[in-house]
Amino acid sequence: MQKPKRVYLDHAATTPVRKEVLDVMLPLFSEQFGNPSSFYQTGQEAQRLLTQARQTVADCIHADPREIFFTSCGTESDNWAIKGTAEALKKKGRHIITSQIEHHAVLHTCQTLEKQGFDVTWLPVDTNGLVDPEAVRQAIRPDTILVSIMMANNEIGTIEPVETIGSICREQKILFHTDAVQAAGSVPIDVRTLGADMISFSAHKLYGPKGVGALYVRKGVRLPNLLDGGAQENNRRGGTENVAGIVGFAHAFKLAVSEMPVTSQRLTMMRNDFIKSVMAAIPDTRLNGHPVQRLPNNVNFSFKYIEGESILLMLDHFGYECSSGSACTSGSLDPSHVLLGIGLPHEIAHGSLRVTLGRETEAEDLSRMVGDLSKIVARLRELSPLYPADRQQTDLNQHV
Amino acid sequence: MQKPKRVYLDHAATTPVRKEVLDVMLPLFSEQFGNPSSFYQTGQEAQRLLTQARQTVADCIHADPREIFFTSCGTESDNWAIKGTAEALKKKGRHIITSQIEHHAVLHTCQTLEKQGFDVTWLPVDTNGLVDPEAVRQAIRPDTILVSIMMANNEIGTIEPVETIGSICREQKILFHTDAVQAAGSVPIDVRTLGADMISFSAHKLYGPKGVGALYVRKGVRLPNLLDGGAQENNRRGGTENVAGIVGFAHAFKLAVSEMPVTSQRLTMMRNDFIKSVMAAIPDTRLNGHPVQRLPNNVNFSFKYIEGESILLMLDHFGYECSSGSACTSGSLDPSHVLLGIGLPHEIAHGSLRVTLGRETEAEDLSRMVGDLSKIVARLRELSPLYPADRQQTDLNQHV
Amino acid sequence: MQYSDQVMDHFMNPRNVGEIENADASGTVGNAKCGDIMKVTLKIEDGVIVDAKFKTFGCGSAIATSSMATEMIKGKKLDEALRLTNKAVAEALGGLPPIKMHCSLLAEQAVKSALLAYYKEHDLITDENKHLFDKLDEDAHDAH
Amino acid sequence: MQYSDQVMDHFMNPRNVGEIENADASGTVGNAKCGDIMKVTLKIEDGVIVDAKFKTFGCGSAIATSSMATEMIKGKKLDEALRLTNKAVAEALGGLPPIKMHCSLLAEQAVKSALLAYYKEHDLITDENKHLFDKLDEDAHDAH
Ligand SMILES: Cc1ncc(COP(=O)(O)O)c(C=O)c1O
Ligand SMILES: Cc1ncc(COP(=O)(O)O)c(C=O)c1O
Repeated sequence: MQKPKRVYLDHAATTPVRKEVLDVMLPLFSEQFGNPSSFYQTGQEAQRLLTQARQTVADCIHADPREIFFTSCGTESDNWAIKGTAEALKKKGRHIITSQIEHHAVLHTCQTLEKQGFDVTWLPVDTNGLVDPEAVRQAIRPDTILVSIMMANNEIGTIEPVETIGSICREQKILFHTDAVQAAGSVPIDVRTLGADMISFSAHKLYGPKGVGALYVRKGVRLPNLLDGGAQENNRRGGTENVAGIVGFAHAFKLAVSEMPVTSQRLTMMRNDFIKSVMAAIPDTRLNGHPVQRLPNNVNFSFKYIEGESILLMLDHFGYECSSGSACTSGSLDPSHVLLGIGLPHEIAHGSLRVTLGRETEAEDLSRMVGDLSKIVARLRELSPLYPADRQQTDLNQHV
Repeated sequence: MQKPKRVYLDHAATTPVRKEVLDVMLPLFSEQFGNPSSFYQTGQEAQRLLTQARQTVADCIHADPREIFFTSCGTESDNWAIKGTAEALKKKGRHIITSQIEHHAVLHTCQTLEKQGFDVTWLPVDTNGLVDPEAVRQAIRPDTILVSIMMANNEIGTIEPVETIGSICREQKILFHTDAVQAAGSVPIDVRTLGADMISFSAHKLYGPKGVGALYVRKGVRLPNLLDGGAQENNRRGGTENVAGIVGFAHAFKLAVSEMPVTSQRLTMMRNDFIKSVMAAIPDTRLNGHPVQRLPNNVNFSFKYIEGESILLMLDHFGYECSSGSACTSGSLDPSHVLLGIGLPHEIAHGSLRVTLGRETEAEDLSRMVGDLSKIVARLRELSPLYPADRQQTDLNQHV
Repeated sequence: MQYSDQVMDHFMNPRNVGEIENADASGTVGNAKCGDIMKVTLKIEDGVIVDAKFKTFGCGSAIATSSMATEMIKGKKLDEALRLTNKAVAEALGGLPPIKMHCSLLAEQAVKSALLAYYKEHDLITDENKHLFDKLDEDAHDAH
Repeated sequence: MQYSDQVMDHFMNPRNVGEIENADASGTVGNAKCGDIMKVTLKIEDGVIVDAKFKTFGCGSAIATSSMATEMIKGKKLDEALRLTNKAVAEALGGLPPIKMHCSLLAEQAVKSALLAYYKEHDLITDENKHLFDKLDEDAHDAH
């Protein structure tokens, strides 16, 4: 049998490094390999590239380069922002507000703080995955030191009302952190209007390399180091700088921002077509996440009566690479906390499929996929003891 | 004027990525770019590479792959080992033992813990930079929870008696961490005899990429996460794995270990020749660090009456890239804590020069450098108000 | 997930899918909340399983082990079928990834549960065979 | 360190190196512990600096500013020389990296210190000029 063409549709998990980005990175491994802290030419050249990259990233979000600190990933940025604030302000208070659908990097960090005696309010979301800004306001207490709400969700793509939340935090003088790992490069970010004190980024979600991230820290925000060491990053994050990675990140971010209007429109149209076709072709299907306030590239379905891992496995067999919120995929016992967070019952959450488009995604791949996906769902439903034999085409959205 | 050939002699600061290493990394950026946590082929292929890299690193130090955790740098490894142990054992005790000549990643981490109420014993070293294992034993108290002594010093190259220190720690049932960032790839490491519970590594010191490191954590050692997040690294270090970097690191480490006997001998001979020639050519010169128990590639001199940054600057002008422990180089006010730690007076410490050889270093570059360096030192001494006009050739070692 | 070729074959082309009408025995284990359910139906003649069919809601390995388990018990005497273990099924499939071993328990349990019903109905439980049903009391998921 | 071409020129080819024998004025500031010392010697005729020489222990910018400062005061009247500032020296060198600005203070201080000795010796201190020596009481390193 001929190997099927591989169609990568998991851009929320990671993205390939763009060719233009790899090109700027390549000379920095073996030729211009200097340590930016070094005194001589090779080092100073690296320092210059680093300064330039910092300016580029700052420009992407309208920040001052002194507010940009490079890290090793989105996870480090989240940990630094949250644990650092907790350490800095623990004398002032020990209450943190976050949502029930944050990425594990925020979720588990807050749980660690809970174990250390912090009090965390886990705000619920509505069925579309939206945090209610008024709920944030009401949760604020005299001992609240931090609000952390993500800019866009990695599973269901819902874009949170972070500007409104930011202005509430400002008004109440509470620090506001937002995880923009999924949003960056896909939706515009302007720190001048956002009202966030800290923002997390990761390069590998926007066609940069893995192992590089950044934290925006608004001027004046006190944030103790997570990584103590040398004088790098203005004494705030030790460790020899990953120059190639940082330069690649900056270039990728810049390209993403400059192409955003075009890419975003293209992806949104493809996404909407795909959603419409799948909903029409496959009965008992639910679209998870907000119908319009969602990332341009994100699609998340639940197919009733079947389980997500088996959908992924068949899709993989046919060449489509996607992800699921099923427990079996992650090796845990519970399905995704995000899908449970939007109120899906376990059995529906198990049958979820996330399809995230990217720069290389082509419309014909998606339309071919609609056919394959219909067949796969039908086959698995035939196998399923839950599927009523006399099932007529119905709309799952009415049932959930 | 023709540009002078650049001779890179700062391999303790960072090393170029070896060609063989870059070759294995290259396909992992844009082609095999999968996220190892992903279910489908592209992801599982990344997972396979990761597993293999972990095995390779484990083999390099005779460990079990389950004891290897990849990090973003040596600094992260140091922070994780020390802060993690402090967190895990703070109920048992709050006393930590370390030396006065650790890298900033250990030094500043311990200082942070001091501010949080931990008690740190800063062991002195002798004039060669050696920690006395008996001093470690004597410093151990009922509330001691950790000993952290580096395997080899990054400035003066002294190799510490870590095996002896390790066995004392074992005997006293105290956790022992060693920073092997400089030692790895240059001296053999065998966890079966070393007696260390945690060991820090960094890729960019051994011809791997910047932004990758590892921490060895002996089986059974409880170490809370520094970076909470996804289930990566067996749930102990969140963040999408830097697959290209990790694979490059493993390959670089493996090559370094397999070539160690040859490289080590070659560098040691070149180093000794260089030291002898410089000491003969330039009066009032002191060799810092241990005369024989030192890294094969490390040379560290103090030239009396002159200041280190000006030496570096002239060397850079002539094409030689080295480093110094002078305060002016680092932008701080005090010269290197390591040089002060071995008892050098400030004015001698200011006049230090570190020359660290590497794979590409050629004997003729070094012999040419002896001549250039003599001229540079002579010129700067002529400029110096400290240099006695009637100075005869004397041996500075008698003075310090 | 690195599944063996046999797993993939039984997953992509599962044998014995369906439900036997007027089955002599039938058993259902698991629940949708945990993400896997298997229903097995058997046709039994003269103490021999002459046909077996399954329906499974679950992951790839749940489906593949269901398929393999039904294959393995067809033509077997009841007491032989009762000795089917999840390990044997996994082995017949060329192994399962460690975190997936628990899924294979589902098939073992479903077969046992169907046979238990049959034994009870036909009063076949004896002191010699009753221990074979012991494990059934545990939830498949507790056995991870 | 990104030094300007002028800095590099004055560092690699410093002007006025040495010590004037039987100098009319001489001043030394800094200390070896802090990593920089500058000694300046001046030849003064009719209230004009006719020659200036220096010796400096210190970093690249300390040496370059020493060289430039001695150039700048040669041929100047004493009270003009007294108005020499580290900023002017740095500017004449095409600027210095921010963390190196303090090094340029060394040259200003050394010149002032030499002139102060000369003014004292010749009783030239007046109410109008004494403020020019104010800064000398501070250690150059406190002025970072
Ligand atoms: C002994 C030692 N420890 C730790 C580090 C820190 O390593 P990294 O730059 O990878 O964080 C270095 C080098 O900078 C070092 O020489
Ligand atoms: C919303 C969100 N936050 C944080 C992360 C963590 O980023 P990284 O893998 O770079 O640590 C991810 C992706 O994994 C994410 O989607």
